[in-house]
Amino acid sequence: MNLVELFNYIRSDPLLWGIIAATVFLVYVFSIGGLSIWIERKWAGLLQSRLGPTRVGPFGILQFVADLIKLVSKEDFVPPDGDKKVFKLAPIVLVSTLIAAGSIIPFSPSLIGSNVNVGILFLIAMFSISPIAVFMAGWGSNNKFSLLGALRNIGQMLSFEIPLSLSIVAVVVMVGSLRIKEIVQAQDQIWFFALQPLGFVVFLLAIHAEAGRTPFDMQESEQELMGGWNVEYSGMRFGLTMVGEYIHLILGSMLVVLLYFGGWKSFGFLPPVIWFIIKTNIALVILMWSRWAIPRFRIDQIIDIGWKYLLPLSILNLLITGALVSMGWFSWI
Amino acid sequence: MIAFHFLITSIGLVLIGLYGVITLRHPIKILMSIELILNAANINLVAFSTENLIGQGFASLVIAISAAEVCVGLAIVYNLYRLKKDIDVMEVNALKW
Amino acid sequence: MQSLMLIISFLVLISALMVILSEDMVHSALFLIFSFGGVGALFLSVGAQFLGAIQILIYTGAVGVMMLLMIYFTSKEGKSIKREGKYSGIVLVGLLGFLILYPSISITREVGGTKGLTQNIGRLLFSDLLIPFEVISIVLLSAIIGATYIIRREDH
Amino acid sequence: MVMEYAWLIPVPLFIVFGINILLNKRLKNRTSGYLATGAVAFSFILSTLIFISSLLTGSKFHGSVTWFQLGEHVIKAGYLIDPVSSLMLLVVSLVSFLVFIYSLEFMEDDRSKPRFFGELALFSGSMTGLVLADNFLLMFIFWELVGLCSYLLIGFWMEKSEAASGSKKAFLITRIGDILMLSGIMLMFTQIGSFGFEETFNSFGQLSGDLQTITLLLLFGGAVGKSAQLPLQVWIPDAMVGPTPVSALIHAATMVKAGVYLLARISPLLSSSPLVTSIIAYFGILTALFGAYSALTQKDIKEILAYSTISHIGFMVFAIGVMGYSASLFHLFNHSAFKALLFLAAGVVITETGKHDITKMGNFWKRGKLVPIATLIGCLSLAGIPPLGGWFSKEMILTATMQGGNYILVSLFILASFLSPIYIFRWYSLIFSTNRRKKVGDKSSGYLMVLPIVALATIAGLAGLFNSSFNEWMPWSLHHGSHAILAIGSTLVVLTGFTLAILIYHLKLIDINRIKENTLFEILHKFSFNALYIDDSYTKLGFKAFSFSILASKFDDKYVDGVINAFGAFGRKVSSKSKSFDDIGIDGVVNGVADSIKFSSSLARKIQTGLVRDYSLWILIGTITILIILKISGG
Repeated sequence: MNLVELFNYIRSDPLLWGIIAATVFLVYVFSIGGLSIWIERKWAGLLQSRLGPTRVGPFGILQFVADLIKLVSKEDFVPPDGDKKVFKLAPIVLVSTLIAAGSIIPFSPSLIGSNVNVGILFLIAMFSISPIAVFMAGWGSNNKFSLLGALRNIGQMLSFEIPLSLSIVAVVVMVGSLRIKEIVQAQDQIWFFALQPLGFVVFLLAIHAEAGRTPFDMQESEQELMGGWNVEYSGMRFGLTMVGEYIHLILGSMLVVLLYFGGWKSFGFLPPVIWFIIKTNIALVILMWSRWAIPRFRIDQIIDIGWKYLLPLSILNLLITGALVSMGWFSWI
Repeated sequence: MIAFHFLITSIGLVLIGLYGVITLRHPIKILMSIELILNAANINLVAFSTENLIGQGFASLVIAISAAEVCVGLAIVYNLYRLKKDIDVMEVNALKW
Repeated sequence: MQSLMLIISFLVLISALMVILSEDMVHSALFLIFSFGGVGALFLSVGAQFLGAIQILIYTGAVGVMMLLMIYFTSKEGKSIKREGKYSGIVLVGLLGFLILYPSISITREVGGTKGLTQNIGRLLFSDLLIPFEVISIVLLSAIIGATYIIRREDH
Repeated sequence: MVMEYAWLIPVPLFIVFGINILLNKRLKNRTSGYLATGAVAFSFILSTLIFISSLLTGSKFHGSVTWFQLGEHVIKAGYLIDPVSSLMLLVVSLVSFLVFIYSLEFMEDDRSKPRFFGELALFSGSMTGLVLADNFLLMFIFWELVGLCSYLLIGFWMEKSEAASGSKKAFLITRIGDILMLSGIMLMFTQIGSFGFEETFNSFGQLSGDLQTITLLLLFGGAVGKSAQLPLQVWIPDAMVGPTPVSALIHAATMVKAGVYLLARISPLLSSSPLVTSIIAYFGILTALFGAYSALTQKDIKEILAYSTISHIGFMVFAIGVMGYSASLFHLFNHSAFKALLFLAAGVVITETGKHDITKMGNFWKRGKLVPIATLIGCLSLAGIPPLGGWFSKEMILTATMQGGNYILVSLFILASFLSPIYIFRWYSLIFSTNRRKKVGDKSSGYLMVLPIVALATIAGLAGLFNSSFNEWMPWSLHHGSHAILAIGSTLVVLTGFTLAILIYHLKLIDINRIKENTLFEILHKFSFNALYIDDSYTKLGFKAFSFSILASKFDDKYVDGVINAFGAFGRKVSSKSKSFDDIGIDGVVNGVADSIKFSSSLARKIQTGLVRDYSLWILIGTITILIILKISGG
């Protein structure tokens, strides 16, 4: 069996192919995740007129490796009064569902883990599991701050999942397919952020809140919850929770690119994959920006934003899109 | 794929759910058991919709209904908890309190 | 695929059993969520992709989370009250199981075969099942209103 | 063509309803009224244009779109403009318009004005929708909406218990008719496969005779409920607790006219069934007699008008029963004008005096002449005094009756029209007559309340001029003038009644109390005052006899107790002979029976825990049992 045959065999088995895609995604995410920690710190330094990490490697780019080594070598502490099994399982559930969600992301027309028919619906479904993982972490820690952080996380996720889904549905209605690949291909002539400005704004805010980034990071607000639902974690488990958050963020910025900025659609001179990664990173940096630019909201304000503003706006957006689609305005897509 | 193992799964879920409904005393657990029964029904609906998709359509309706049921059921449980603190379905046999 | 699905069914049944047997409410809710996910995988294995995704989205994402929240709110100590009538229940349920399992052994038809794609389900819901669909939307609305009405605080 | 835009008529009203209900408290009270009035003004103008264009061209218009598909049946929704519907549109929107203007002032101090105007707008909107509908299903939907609105509006002051119960009564009783009508429509749909009027009219003849009769009777049942015909008239007097503009709207434009409109709509079907038409005629004339008779002695200012409405709707239904469709519609038109007028005038009286009992009123003539004169015109028209509209329409009905040649109906009709001037002039004299020295209130009503009354008086006064052109314009022609003697005779009868009423109530030349002393008249008076005791007997029959527990307790008291007492007596006799036998034997048996029942019931009671959980256990056990039985029996 030569390599081509092996590849074709793997390609023909959805299960194996999915596993491989997830692994590739995992590797990608770990590297980009590490990189994005560095980017974030540098970016934050830039915004706050300081240098950020400088010691390890050129421009401190290897800082995350040092962090990783530190995390791995730390004691794996499990709170003795907590629910140990649940506590240990939580980061795994969190990361594995998000990795599974990542397996359907198309990096280029040919580089897709699994081009499933339900596409983006699957992604939303996988996103919806992460509150459970967070609850498990908070509950298992047997720490009231963890639990409060977890509850806030759940409340926030539940309130922002609906506007998020509805703004995605508006795009889906326009394209007529749930497959992310087809959504990207539909953006041949024009990127959707121009056709869906309202939906884009709602989506951006909602994905922000979903990923739990400042200004929506009530779940881990250091000043009152000492770090939130993952406060009891240490060592590699803490690393996993952080990775989970970063995957969430990266998936979010990927979605922004895929749904509204033409995915891998390029201007020519570079291969589509590179374009996609570049765009994702730009989106990532923009998402990170708000952490240093905008102060944190109160939890009730966050919930208000979700239910009283984003939800009606997303419904309005969906209605408008539906009306325009039924009038045939987007038949050229 | 052979129908049998779907049948076994759904029968198993029904039996477990029924056992839970008749033996458990915590209302949330009873709700969980009911969910198991609904899931069992869904498995059959989905697995046997071989000629057309009506079964799958109905299964999606069942999912919607069960979401509504859980929503109302948990609200009632919460109210119960506020009123009695001690939730045990054996104590809740008055129609109105 | 077949063997994988057998394993998943087995896990679903085991975790369903654990839902009933587990003393810890949170554990049983987590087992419940796991069995929901397993059922979703079963759906996917017969080609019901839409239902699989919806199962995970609604059951694990919404129902499971609501269960967890309510367990947190109502039973802080997380322990459930003991079962009663364990053995007679087993006898009764076992009897019923025997009675329905017995005729279903002889069923040998194939399952799956139709593609439960989102488009097809959508067409179905808006044509043949239109009236149930609309009715259910009203049911959902009234459930939301009913739940908020039930759960509201009198003193506010 | 203005007719193509007819579907726009109800739209602004529905929009206003939505705005008023959704923005309820945020809307300024005044704004809500102006919004609703603006919407109804739009409807009124559009209806007038449609009416004029229909009058000039005599053409019909039918627009429809596919509504939904049910199996192989394509259900269409659309609107139909022909002389009948354009006339009804005009009547509805005109009366609504005036009533809305009137309500602006009448409801000025009410807190929940937005709700009132919203519901009022929905009421008018649904009625215009009902009129526009081109098929039975759409009509039924609007029909139900009209019922709902009447429920909401009668119970508008829901803090009052009688308002709440009155609205419930109206809703429930009209529901009886609605169910009959729905079953009629469904019966027709199963046979014909279409709801549309035109298709139905075309293929109705293919049905078997019995089926035709049943269907028509069911549809008539709907009209009976909605139009408050005998025996479902009992909700109307109780509906008087609603605000007066609502009563005006219910009686003049919307609710009760719907039944007559339905009958006029299905007139092509009715013509084919002489049995049904004669039933309708008898029902109508009996209702007319009943209403007029009951109106004679009422004391509530609005209830008299309510019974009068029952009577006049009876006339209209009767006219349809004798195939005088155009007469019926002309009477409907006149009735809308004068009844709205009288109700609005009653509203003025009620606001100014704060009283409802007309025996405590009087001297109202002093309060400015405009309202009394306008009311007088309305009363004259109602009484059927020439040359006002009411006279012409009654003559048309009479002509139609004569063509039928049934002299029982003719005489009943003349009797009923003899009674109308009496009750209405009793009403008028007791309120307005200067011979009654009563104090009048010091509140006065503004021009917004007076203007609609004057406008309606003008219409009621001039309506008679159009009787012949009306007759020609309607799709059914009625041959005139072959019964001049009878016409004069009936007019004389009406004038006699009029004179009698004036003599008794205004000039007081005949003492009413002396008449009352006569036993016969006393009984008649009692029956009239209690509306033939129909309502009371419904209450007694309907709510007591059908209550199973009361029946059971009566049975228990009379028969079971009787048997037991008999046993007791027997036991006493036996015990007097042999006490010891009694102690051991009879008591033992009795106690034994009691104990065994106690024991078995205590066993049975254990099943009834009230826990769903236990019931599910029993369900499980039952399922297992059934399955075992099936297995054993080889199923």
